[in-house]
Amino acid sequence: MIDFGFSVSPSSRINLDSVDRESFAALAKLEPDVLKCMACGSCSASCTASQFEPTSVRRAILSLQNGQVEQALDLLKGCMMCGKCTMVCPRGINTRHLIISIQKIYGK
Amino acid sequence: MISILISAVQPVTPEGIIDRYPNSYNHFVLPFVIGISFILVYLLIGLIRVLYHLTGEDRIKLLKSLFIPKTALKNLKDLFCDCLLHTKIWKRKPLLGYMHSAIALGWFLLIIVGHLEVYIFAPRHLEGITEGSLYYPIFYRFFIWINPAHETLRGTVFFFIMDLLLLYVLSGIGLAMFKRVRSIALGMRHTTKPSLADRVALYCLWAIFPLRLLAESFTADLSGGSFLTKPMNWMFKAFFGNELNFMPTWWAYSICLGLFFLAMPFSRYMHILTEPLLILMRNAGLKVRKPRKGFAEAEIYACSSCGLCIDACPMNSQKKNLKYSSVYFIRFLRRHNNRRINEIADKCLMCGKCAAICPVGVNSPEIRRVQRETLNNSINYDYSYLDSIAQTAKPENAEASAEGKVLYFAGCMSHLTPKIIKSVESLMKASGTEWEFLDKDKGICCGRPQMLAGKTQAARKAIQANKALIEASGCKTLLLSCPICLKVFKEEYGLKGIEILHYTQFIDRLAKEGKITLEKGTEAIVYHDPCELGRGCGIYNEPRNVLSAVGDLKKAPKERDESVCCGYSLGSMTLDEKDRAKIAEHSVDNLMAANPDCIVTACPMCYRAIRSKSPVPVKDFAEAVVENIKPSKTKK
Amino acid sequence: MIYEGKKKIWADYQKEIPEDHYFYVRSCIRQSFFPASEATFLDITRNKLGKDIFETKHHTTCGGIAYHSDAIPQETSMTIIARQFALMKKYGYENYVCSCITSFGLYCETLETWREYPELQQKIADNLWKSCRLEFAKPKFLVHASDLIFKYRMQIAAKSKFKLVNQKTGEPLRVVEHIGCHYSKMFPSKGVGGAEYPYVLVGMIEAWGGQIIDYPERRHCCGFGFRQYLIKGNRGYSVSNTHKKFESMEPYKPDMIITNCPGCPYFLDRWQYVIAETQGKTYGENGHGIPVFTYEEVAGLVMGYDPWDLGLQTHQVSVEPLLDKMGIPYDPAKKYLGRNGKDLGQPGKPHCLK
Amino acid sequence: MKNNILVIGGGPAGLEASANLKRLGYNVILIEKDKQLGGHLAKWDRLFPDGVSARQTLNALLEEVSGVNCFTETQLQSINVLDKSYNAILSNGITVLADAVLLASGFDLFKAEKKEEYGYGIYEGVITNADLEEAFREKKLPSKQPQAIGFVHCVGSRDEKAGNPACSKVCCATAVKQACEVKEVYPDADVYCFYMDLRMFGRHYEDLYLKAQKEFGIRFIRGRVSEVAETADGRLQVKAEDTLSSKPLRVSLDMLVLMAGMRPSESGKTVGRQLNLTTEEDGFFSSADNLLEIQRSKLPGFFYAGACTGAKTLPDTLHEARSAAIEIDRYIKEKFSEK
Repeated sequence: MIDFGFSVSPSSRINLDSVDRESFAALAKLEPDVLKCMACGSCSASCTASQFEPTSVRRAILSLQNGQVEQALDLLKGCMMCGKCTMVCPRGINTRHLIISIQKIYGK
Repeated sequence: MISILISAVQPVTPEGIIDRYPNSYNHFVLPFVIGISFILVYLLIGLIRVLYHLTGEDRIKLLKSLFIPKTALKNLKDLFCDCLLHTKIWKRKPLLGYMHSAIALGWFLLIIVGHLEVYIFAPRHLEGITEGSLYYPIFYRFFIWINPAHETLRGTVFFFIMDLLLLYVLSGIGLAMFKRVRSIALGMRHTTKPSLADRVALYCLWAIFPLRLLAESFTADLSGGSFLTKPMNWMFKAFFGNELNFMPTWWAYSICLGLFFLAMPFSRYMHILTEPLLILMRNAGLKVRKPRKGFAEAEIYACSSCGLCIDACPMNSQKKNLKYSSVYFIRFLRRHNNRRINEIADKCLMCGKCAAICPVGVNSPEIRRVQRETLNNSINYDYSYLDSIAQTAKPENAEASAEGKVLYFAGCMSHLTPKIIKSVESLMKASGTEWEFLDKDKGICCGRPQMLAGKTQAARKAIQANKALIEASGCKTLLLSCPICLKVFKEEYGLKGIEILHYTQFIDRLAKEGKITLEKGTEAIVYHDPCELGRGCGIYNEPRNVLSAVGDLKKAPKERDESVCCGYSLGSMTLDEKDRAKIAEHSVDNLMAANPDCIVTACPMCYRAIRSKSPVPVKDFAEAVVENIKPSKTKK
Repeated sequence: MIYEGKKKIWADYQKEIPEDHYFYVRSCIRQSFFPASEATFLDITRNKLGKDIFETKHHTTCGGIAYHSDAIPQETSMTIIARQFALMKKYGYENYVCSCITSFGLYCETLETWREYPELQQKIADNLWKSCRLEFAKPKFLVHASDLIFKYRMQIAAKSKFKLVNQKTGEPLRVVEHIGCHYSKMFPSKGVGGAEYPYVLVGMIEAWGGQIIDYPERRHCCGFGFRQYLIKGNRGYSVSNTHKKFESMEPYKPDMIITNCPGCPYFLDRWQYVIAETQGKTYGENGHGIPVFTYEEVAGLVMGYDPWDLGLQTHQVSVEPLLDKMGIPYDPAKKYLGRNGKDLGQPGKPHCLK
Repeated sequence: MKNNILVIGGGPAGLEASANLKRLGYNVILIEKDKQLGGHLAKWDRLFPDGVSARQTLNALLEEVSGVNCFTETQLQSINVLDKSYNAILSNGITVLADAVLLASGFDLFKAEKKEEYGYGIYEGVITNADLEEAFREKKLPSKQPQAIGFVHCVGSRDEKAGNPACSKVCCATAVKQACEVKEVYPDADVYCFYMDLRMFGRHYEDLYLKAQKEFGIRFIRGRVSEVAETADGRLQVKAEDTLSSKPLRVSLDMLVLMAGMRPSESGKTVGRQLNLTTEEDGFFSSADNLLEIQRSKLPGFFYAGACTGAKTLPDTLHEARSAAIEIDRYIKEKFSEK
């Protein structure tokens, strides 16, 4: 192998063909509310932890739908479970249970 | 107490009392002996199991508590009131209380007095197993022949007492039978479905005392009797003629007793024997550490499956949620049904009402929390962002003037209800209180929501960070507007030298100290007890003191420790929005029964929940107070 | 794939290409890297087909590379272009054919800009007069050299000695066509067949017996992207683009790639070597790469030119397997001999790419 | 004598207006260029938001026009403005002297093949909303279970390059409705909707959206499809940006449904040219006033109803048809009462 000082960089493209559908289906069974998100962002805006650490239920759901599991877990690891997102969610998503369910299904 | 009694009545050797059977044995005692032996061995093993699963620390704590006079006295009182008298049930449902005390106290006294009788009249039979000490006092009336010519006054008194006690028990049994048929008449809407063992034990229990009555009546002319047994004896004689008919009834009596004891460990009636242990452990200050072992096991077996918690549970405003009640949770724990255990553990609102009304005092929400812990505590989290905060917070940097200041911590939820924060701010101004606002810009969660989710480890991290900030502030009073925070601050923070106050307490104190003067309005107010404030921290009176000075305080049908959760508690992990809304409606219905002009509550969560369903204005506690502060003349 | 649907679109994007009399301008890159391609173009059109293609040594670069690399302002490049057009006029031509896609795109852009902003055109005309004393002119027809080969594709087919067919199996060769981005993406109507399904190379392949491959990333850039390559720090981006294209065409097992742009054959060819050396991956058969050709080279092969006269020895990816497939005879010994028969010396062999 | 009213266009607007004008006592002449009445409604299967049958809805409209002079397969040959009325020569040779004319020429669906990058007419699996409705209606959906199906919103709408900067109003709800219907047929398929904004403005539309998410698990991706290509195994490779995560996205589908938007109808344009009717930038006819006189044109006695003045939902179209009837009645009474 020759070092040219540059090389092929990994693609950042989302490939929906390779998303782990089984895990997501298991998640939707455990907490069906995951399907209800309409990406309004209220959760991230009110989040207690997001003042310190990038934390967003909205983006975590999206990441899982896009097959970016690591990113989803990263977006939830700082969650303090305070429940503000549950209170502000206009679709009434049970975000606390959703977060725990995501961590249980996808976490190591 | 019993020993005093015994010493007062010295044993005698009465002449007219003769064992009808020289070796004091008859085959019919066998079922009973088998049953009682089984239950005693089972109890012993169970006790060892429970003690074994306790941590070493807890075991020592338990042992010590037995010798601390204050705890020992409390133990005695609780044992008598809870196990025998059933005062808790009396308070809520007198008829049900009478039923329980009739059976429990009546039976207990029958045993004690029976033994006393044997001790006085046939002391030899208490001397050892070989003398029949296991069964003799129970079947005393069978083995003895009393010469009517020698009947003493003392004997007659005992006959009378024993018949009276039997009648007492029978009245309880009668009520129990009636309850089975018409439970609603005794004030219970829902009751549990008994299992097979429950049924066996139940029917045996029902049969034991009528059979005892029959058996003792058959032998009443030989062994003596009183107003109950004697007339029955005459009647039987008149009908049956042959006095040897009494054998089948004694057999039946013994079999029922034996069966009852055999079925007991597998039935709800195990609570009779477990409750005393639970009382001792609880009074020793033990806590649930594992959901199925040690203290929790004692709680599980102490559950009487009475089902009082079914009606109490706020989730049951919808029929479909009946299955999530504590009684079923405990039942599944006993049966090791893990799927259902987790489902129920996660669903619960943790409002604590079931524990508050439980006659046995089983704190099932705590078991549920620990059950959640077993699954959720190991979930990854990363609060490393809190480290720098905790490190920079240094007590030595605090201003000296801070000591006299009040430190206000609004908490996450209060930040969603700015009205509460605004009201607290106005209150501070009006009362001239010097204060600091800890989480004005960036707040850290108090840790209670993590605890409720079973993420105890994570909670500790948040607690640590907040604790460092509070200690670094130098303030000696911590003021909270959120009861969720209050509970965890009180129980888990260990803030030494810092007084933790909920704003209901603080305002009550300000009013009492004259720092604010309240103006009594004409509004009819009903106060909603937030779960975490009332049942969680025992604060019922302070808010009521203040509110009655502010308006016309009405009573809701269910209030104080029976208050109905608003439904939005962070305790529940899996209740969905629709179910929560239904509970909120139910909670509001209860409050609206008082026909108030406005509802006041003292929790940001309840405030939001009730406001969404209430037909009348809903006010936060501080808001209601601030609206009614008389402007001070001395200040601008 | 519904072929009729494509035909419909092609029918919408017909481009008028005059038969004869062109003023020809070369490409900076091509005359450096593929000089034989332009030579072949002139040989085919002038000598084989007898067309009037005029070329003057006075023409210069169009300034495109400098323009797209932000090195010169637009007005400068426009004045350069105006000079080229003026030369065309001076030599009595009104049809302009350029060898370079970058130039073609820039000419189109410039002509459109002049049409939209006549005052700018006037200014450029003044600049031209001031600087060169040349009379401002615009071509009547502007075509790219590939348009012209497209136009002559049937005439070439009629004179062909070989077809784009696997001699052994009789199957048509599987050909990937790659169109330079600036050919029709900016002005779809200026390209044969439009921007989505350009027909210019497809027409040649079909006429010469090959089978076209429609792979998902066919629209993707070759990876050159001017400053993406010109600045070394960006080259990873450039090669990643190419990598994506090859990954996408791989399942179709293409036999060859045909291009109509100066940069594309260079990058599609050379980056195969870089990908092989950094990723250990090759895309052709048996560890070979996929050979990449200009349209003139393909026309030359079809017409029976000697492969080494077409300059195929300068390719990174070896062309021999394809020549074998098509049944084109070649003398391996002459591969690295110059036109005068002198040994040019042999390049080093890559580690990975055969 | 009854006044003659000429209604051009036999779609929902024309039918509803004719029925109401007839009821008001006018002699209505309805012309329709197609073989059958009903316009696009006749080609649809079910209607959002409740999924009622288009056929039944159309039948209800048709019942009301019995007694109206309907000429199908008839177009307007020429039309002249006379002093007080219009002289129209129809393609069937009949001449109508109309006291008022109502133009209900509706819309044409955007020609999806114009969005070349989507490959309509080139890739097998790419169809339009109308094709899907036809497949539902004729029960001709492919029997082979597709693994994944996509819906592209705003095809030929909100797209200046496609010549229509405006929103076509009905596509979002239609796409969500069709996504649910498709999922009902193929429960195991993954269904994606590529949208830019979800414009679920009407009553029950949002419920439809929630149902699509919660009950049908339809994935909504915020981003316009940029290009479609065919993969080696004959599937469709679709590229878009997931704008909510700012990342390019790729997915392989078996069926891609293009939600073709509304363009002014060609037949309407022909009428417009004859009378020099003004149009707005979007190509639809301009009303006398966009708030108060939507049904009126700048020509006295010439009225509009329905989608000829811009994209409309079916209920909107029917409302306009009724208002147009009232407007025409008012016009006739004012103009001809002094007679």
